Amino acid sequence: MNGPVKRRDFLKMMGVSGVGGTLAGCDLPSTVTLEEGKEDVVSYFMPEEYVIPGVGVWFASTCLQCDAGCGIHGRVREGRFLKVEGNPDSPINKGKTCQMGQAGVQSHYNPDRITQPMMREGGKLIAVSWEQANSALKQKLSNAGKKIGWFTGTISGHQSALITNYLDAVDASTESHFTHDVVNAAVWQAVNKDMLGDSMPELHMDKAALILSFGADFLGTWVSPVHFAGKWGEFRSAEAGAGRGTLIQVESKMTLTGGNADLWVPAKSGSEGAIALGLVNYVIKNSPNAGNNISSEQQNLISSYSLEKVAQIAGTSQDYIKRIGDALIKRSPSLVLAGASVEGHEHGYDAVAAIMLLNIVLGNVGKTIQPSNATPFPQLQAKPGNTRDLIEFTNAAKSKKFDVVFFSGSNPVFTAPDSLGLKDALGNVGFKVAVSTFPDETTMQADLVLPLSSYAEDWGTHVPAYQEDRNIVAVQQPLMNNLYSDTKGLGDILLDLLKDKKPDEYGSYKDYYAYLQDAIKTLRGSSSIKEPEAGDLQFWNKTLKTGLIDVADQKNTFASTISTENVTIKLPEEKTDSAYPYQLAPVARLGLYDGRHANLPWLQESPDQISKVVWDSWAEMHPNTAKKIGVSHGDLIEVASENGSIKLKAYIIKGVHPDTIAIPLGQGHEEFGRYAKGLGVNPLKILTARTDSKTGELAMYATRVKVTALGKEDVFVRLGGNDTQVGRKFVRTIPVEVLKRTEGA
Amino acid sequence: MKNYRILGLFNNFEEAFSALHDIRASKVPGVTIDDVTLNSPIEHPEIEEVLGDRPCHLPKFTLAGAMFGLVFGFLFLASAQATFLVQPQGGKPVIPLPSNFVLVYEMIIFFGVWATFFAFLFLSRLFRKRHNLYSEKVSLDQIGVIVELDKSKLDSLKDLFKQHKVLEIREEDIR
Amino acid sequence: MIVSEKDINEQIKWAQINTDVLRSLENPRKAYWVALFICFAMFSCAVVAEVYQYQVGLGPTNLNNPHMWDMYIATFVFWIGMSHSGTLLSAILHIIHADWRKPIYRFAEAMTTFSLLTAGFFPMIHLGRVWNLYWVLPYVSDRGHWPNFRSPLAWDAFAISTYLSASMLFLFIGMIPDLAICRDNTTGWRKKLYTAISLGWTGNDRQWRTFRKTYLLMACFLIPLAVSVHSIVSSDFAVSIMPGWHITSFPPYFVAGALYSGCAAIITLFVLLRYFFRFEEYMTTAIMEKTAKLTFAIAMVWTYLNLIEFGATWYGHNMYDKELLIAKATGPYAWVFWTMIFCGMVVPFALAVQKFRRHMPTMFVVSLFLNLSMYFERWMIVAPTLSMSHQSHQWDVMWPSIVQWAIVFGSFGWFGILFLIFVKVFPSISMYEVKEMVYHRKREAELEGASAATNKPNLEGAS
Amino acid sequence: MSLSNILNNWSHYRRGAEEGGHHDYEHRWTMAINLDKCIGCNACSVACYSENNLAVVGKAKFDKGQAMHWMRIERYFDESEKEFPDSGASFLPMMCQQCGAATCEPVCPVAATYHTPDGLNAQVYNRCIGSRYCSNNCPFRVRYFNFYSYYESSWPEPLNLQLNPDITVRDKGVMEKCTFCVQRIRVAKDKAKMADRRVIDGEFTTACAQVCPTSAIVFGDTMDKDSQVAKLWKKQQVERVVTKQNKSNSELRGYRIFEELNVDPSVMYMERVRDTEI
Amino acid sequence: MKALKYLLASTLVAVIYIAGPGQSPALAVDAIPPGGSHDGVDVPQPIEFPHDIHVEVNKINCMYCHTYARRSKVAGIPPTSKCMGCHKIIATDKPRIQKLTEYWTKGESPKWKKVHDLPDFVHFTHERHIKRFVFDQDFPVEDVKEVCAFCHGQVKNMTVAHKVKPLNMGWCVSCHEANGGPGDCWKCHK
Repeated sequence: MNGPVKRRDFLKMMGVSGVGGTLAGCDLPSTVTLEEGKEDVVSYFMPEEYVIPGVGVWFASTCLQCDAGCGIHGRVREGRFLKVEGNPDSPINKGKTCQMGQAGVQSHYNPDRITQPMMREGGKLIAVSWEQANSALKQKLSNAGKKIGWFTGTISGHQSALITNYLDAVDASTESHFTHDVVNAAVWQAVNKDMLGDSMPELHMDKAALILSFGADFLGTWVSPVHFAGKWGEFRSAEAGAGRGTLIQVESKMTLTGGNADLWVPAKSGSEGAIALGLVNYVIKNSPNAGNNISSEQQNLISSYSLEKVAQIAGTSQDYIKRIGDALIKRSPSLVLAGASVEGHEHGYDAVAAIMLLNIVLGNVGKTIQPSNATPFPQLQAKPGNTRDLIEFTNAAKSKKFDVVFFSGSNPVFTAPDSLGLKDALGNVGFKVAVSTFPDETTMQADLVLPLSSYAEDWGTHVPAYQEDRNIVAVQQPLMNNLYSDTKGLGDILLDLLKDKKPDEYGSYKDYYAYLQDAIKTLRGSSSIKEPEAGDLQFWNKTLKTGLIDVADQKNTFASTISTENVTIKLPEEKTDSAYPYQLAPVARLGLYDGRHANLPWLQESPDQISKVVWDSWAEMHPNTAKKIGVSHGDLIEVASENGSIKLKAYIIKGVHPDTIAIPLGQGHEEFGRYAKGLGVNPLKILTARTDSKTGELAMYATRVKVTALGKEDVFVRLGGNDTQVGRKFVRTIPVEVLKRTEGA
Repeated sequence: MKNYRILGLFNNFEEAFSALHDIRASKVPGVTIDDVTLNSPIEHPEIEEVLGDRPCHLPKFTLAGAMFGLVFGFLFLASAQATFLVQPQGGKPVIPLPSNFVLVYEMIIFFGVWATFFAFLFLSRLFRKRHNLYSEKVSLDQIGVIVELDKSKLDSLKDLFKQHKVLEIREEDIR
Repeated sequence: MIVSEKDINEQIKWAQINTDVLRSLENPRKAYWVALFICFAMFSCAVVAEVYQYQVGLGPTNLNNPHMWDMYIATFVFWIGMSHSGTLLSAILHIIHADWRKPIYRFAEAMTTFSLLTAGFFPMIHLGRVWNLYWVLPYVSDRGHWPNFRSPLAWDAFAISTYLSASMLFLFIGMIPDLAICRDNTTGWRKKLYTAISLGWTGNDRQWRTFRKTYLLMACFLIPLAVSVHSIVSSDFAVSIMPGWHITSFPPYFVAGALYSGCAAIITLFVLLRYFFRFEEYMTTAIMEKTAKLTFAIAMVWTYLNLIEFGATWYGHNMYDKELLIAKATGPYAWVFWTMIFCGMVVPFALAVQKFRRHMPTMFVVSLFLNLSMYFERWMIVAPTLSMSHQSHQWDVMWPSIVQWAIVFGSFGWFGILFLIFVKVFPSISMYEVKEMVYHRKREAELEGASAATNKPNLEGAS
Repeated sequence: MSLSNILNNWSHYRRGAEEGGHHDYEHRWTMAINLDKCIGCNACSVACYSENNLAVVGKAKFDKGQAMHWMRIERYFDESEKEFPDSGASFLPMMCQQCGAATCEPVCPVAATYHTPDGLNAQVYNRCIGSRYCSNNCPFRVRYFNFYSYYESSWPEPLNLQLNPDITVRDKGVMEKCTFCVQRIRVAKDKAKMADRRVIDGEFTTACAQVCPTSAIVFGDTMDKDSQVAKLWKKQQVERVVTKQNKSNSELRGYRIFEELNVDPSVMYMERVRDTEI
Repeated sequence: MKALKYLLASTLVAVIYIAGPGQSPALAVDAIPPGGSHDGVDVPQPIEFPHDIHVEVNKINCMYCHTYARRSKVAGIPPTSKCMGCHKIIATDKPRIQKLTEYWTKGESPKWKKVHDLPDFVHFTHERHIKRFVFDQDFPVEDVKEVCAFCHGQVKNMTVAHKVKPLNMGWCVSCHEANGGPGDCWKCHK
């Protein structure tokens, strides 16, 4: 019995007609709309028992809309993939999804997908057959020798392993695999690695009484948003161990998480490290329980950060800092997080380290911050995307290190700042191969475009970078047969490349599906699998049914004595620049994310959570700033840095620090299909390419800008006409004391 | 035997009425006021004094129509509401009195008006061919007195008309 | 100096009346054709817009989530309001024996019918799926479906059909004696037409007797009907729970507004007919004065009800109503609001001045202002109220689009077409009633002359 | 006989919502939304687009206010003891409240919107003639009108393959609104009836409740006393039909929006909590 | 007096009128089959499937082939594999079966034309009707064709299906009323 093959047959679409019931336009009485012999009805050829027309069946898979690795269930009816729901078995998302996950069906059915291979001829991409594409590729590859590179987004599982194997097979170093993502926590991970010895520790939010987050948008885009949102539900409930938790958010622009804070403190981006040190200072002075594993050198540094000084650096009121300090002393355990706005500076590493120091001093390590599980399959482990690879790749390309580069799952042409010079560098790459689903900016620069199947048509395994509670390998399986017969899965393309190089090792596999079945059989053989079923087939079937493989716990250990000895924290004096008086905050938002979802109409039409703007870009600024510049809500402004300028509309809101101009990521696509093209602007383009001094990550928040008013524009396209409730009590707010009385929080 | 019809056209109501007074006073024996039809461009306000009370049953029709509207209206609405497959209730009773009152009110008027109209057509004996004695002068400014009578009385009536300055006399045989 | 003047010269010969009025039916002048063409062109705009809207959907009208209704409904209310003129002048004044109505009620009644015919279009035009309009009618269906008798829109369907049939019958019955006159004085196709529709009227005493009763009963029906129709139209708003609509005083307010706009429209048409058809003998300045006084009185009623509404809102302490009132007076729609207040509450004081009342061009301009005010009033009720509701999140400011404008504009053309055809096919002055009026006036004068002393001034010298 | 029907059942036909109304409810689908858990992330809104074939109208029409989002997250910046933005924003998921005494129902001229024996406000698309009165009379403004025919513009091929076949795609001129995912209710009820049992709590839920990452939305049947939602309503002492809640503890968090308008909403919100001690 | 007569007369007319369309909800113990008829058009099918032979001669139950009817809203066209289950052996010489075998070897299913096609906004469900009229009434399942015939006519006498019932809303509603079916719009329209 080879069930899955038949099941894949079931994923074939039944008849094309009767797609969605429509209400006819000018319908006369119903007798007229009753038809006979007009519509086709096609039966299954040879269906599985459980297949019933008219009844939806759910298949487990893994969401690839971001890198969190949520488990999903896809609803399949008559061979059509219709809806995404969360997989309740998955420890990542526990049956929930975010809006990006929901919009997965649209990235599958997107009308702008690449349907066939394309090759550049005379400066234009021309549709070619797979044979032509393969022969051209083969020739280029054989000429390139080992000057071959792969440029991907965050990647893990067997696809990642195959890339490594391929690079091995052509004798290129693993350094030739670049993973790039604009939305990342690379600096935070580096600090964790250095200070705790575990780059992705488990964050037990539900156990925390207080979360102090420095710009970490953990409900929106940070690390594993759906997981944290689930934890948030527990954190906020009165039944939780520590009672209803309190969130304090310190950031320069109100993120979705900031919008949910009990106390939201505006602070300049880049000053968070100083605030953390100020808090460490305050806590040590005022709390008897504060840990004191701090070197004397650091002690000196810390003691120089008085609340007064800190408040001044942060551009906020001293009262706020004091309140935070008091809360930290009173509420325990707590959890202090650092997000993109902390990391995105030349001293980003130091600032994050200062924040981790605060955690250590508060004794959170071991309580709310716990060691994570190590995956027993290092070759499958996630290679988290970062921006250092983007810079390194640019430099490598500039020095003509690559003849052939494969791009997949990342759009560096869109995300790289102009000042980095990536576009020029790409000119030095002999042959650019884009393995892509959509005609994004990078794809349109490529010399060869290989049409990639959507995530709902492909096989794969994924190891989520952030895991808590359980240790899993997430499995991705097709929810539908290929919509376009010419598209191929990433695994299949990699396998084809490998078959060329190592025919004896990979030649026996018909396709990636066969390879994966074999690979999972191998995984089962290892001792690290929890509950391996009786036989291979049963295990395989169970894997497909649950959409994941349970891996035995294998906890990392934190460094035996967590000390900050080896971490030097150096925070620079604040610089002011009268020519460019404002900080630019390029903020990722849940929805369009870093821009990869700009071609999904649902997400374009889904308003930004804070500004409620749709289909557009905007620049958030504080009313005082707006008054100073002389713009009013909805006016057109020009935001200029040393490296270029963009024009967009001003959105005046108090939820931003007066020194900050916040512009969301995601829009400003020059390519990427009908829904993305020509909407809004891309703030990444005008970033100044500075890097974090320790990790080499791009300093995303270090760019300074000036703003000029350009006059009136039409009003925003946004949801709702009113920001206030005008005295109506739609959302009623009670103080936590009341909740304590009624529900004992 | 009333086998003759005669029309006398008068210049004004006074002259026509004085002729009619004479008829009433039985100046011409055998011709009574009930044989007289008065054609006029307007309705004279004191016409009853001259022609006597002649019955008009119109209001009864109107009342009947209105009452039908009332009873039928309410029963129609209530039964429709009660047999309706679904109930667009909005928290209101299935048979809501205020809105039914409004509609019944309209239906009273609707049926009342139409009943009146048809009664008018019926009672005023419209849709009949105008007889030959009809004079277009009546619609202009003259008053016509039509009398149905026996031929034998014709001459005496003509004389009576002439006494009252009749302008024109026409006659026809209606046997 | 107070000048009193006779409503009509009672010395006019009956034959003269026939000649004068029938003259207006003949030989349309060039101006008539130009006017008809303009009206037709206006109507064509509406047809084009409606065809477009039918094809595409209601999107191009700019309607949106809070603004589900706009100019279509406002115009509907406006035309329904206009229709109250005829009812007022003919039915009410008939019952109270105000005989000065007689020369002018005919065109007022025609206006009633034609405004209703125009108004009736708007609920249809504003529907999203107009092809299913018949679902509003209560017919027996095997689907077990009825219209929803709770809905004021269904009441509208009942009320309008009742009102339309009643007013058409009223107009038609009142016209039968005149049609007979036309029949007796025309030739060719007109003769055939009038012969057919005068239903064999000969003017005998039986017909007159029944006619009088019918006319009186119809008038009796029409008065409560007119009041109920506009109350029902007001229920479209008052029955809802929207702040700014859910107002107890809406029915009388709407009725007063309807009479107001009807009177204003009568003045407009009065001046036009008097000028174009040279009806100075019949549509005299004295009648104009009376009409203007009536209009002024109604204007004051309307003003009072308006102020009552504002006052009640202000002291009512209903948060929603109050903020809406403030927003209307100060928000983006304020200029409409204040224009309405000025034209509807201040301009009518011109009617209190006799000099103005007797000056036709002034009256024409004033009546246009009053009409404008009444249109704005309806629009203020519909659109700006919707811009603010209970749900403050959905507040919005919206202005109607060209499609709406075109259809509203075209509705005036449609009304114009109907009215222009009417005045050339039917006598726009009631001949037999003017004859009655002249007859009565003359008799009164004679009686007075007989009873009073001989030193009474010569009536003819008074003017 | 209709006449005898009217006479015999007169008192029944005269029952308003206060006396229990016309229906003997089979189910009473209700929701409870914990505003302290809601983070305003919009997942519910997009899930609703996905489940219910909602049209994407595009930038220009969104600007006109013609967007369709049965579930919208309203964001407010006030209602706090502290001055904004001290305690963040307030998020309010707003969808059709399936009122027990819905104001939209009595005003529809053709009864396209009516009350089902499940206590829902049904909107029957093929009966709707588009008078839009219901939307005007909805205090929550949660009814959305198809101002255009969106089939071709919103679902260019192959996007139309995503359309949920259990739900009609609405054409121009039709009003639509949240149905509490009636197609899911229907499937669950059919399933239960096929097995001769009642619907089990948690057997199914609406798209928004299912997706909600923080589980802020709870959906269920209050006729089933053991359901999660019934327990929440009971715990918060929120009663149906009344226009003012009479709670033994006035500090309980449950409330219904606009219940003072006597619309009897089926959605209970639980107050947002903010820590004012810090 | 006369007025009273008028009143009585008008009342009588009203009552007679109302008595007509009204129905009292009747609870049927046994099913009352829907009436009505419809003269359907002949719909050409890729293979002229002989229902009569299968039902009348071979006595095959409707739900043997239309097996989804009791489990799903659609009755379903049987998968090609089901046809071939018998016709690999039976009647392989007949031209219609040869046509079927051709499809089978190509690995395709025939493209049938829908005969009983409801508008897209009507969501009819077979399983509930089968449950109500067959299983709940202990109606012998082997005679299910009599229940199917309520809406599909006597298919046992047809080759390819032919529409003989109107299948419009009024027809559906009348049967629902007669048999106490749900009167809720949302049962079918959503």
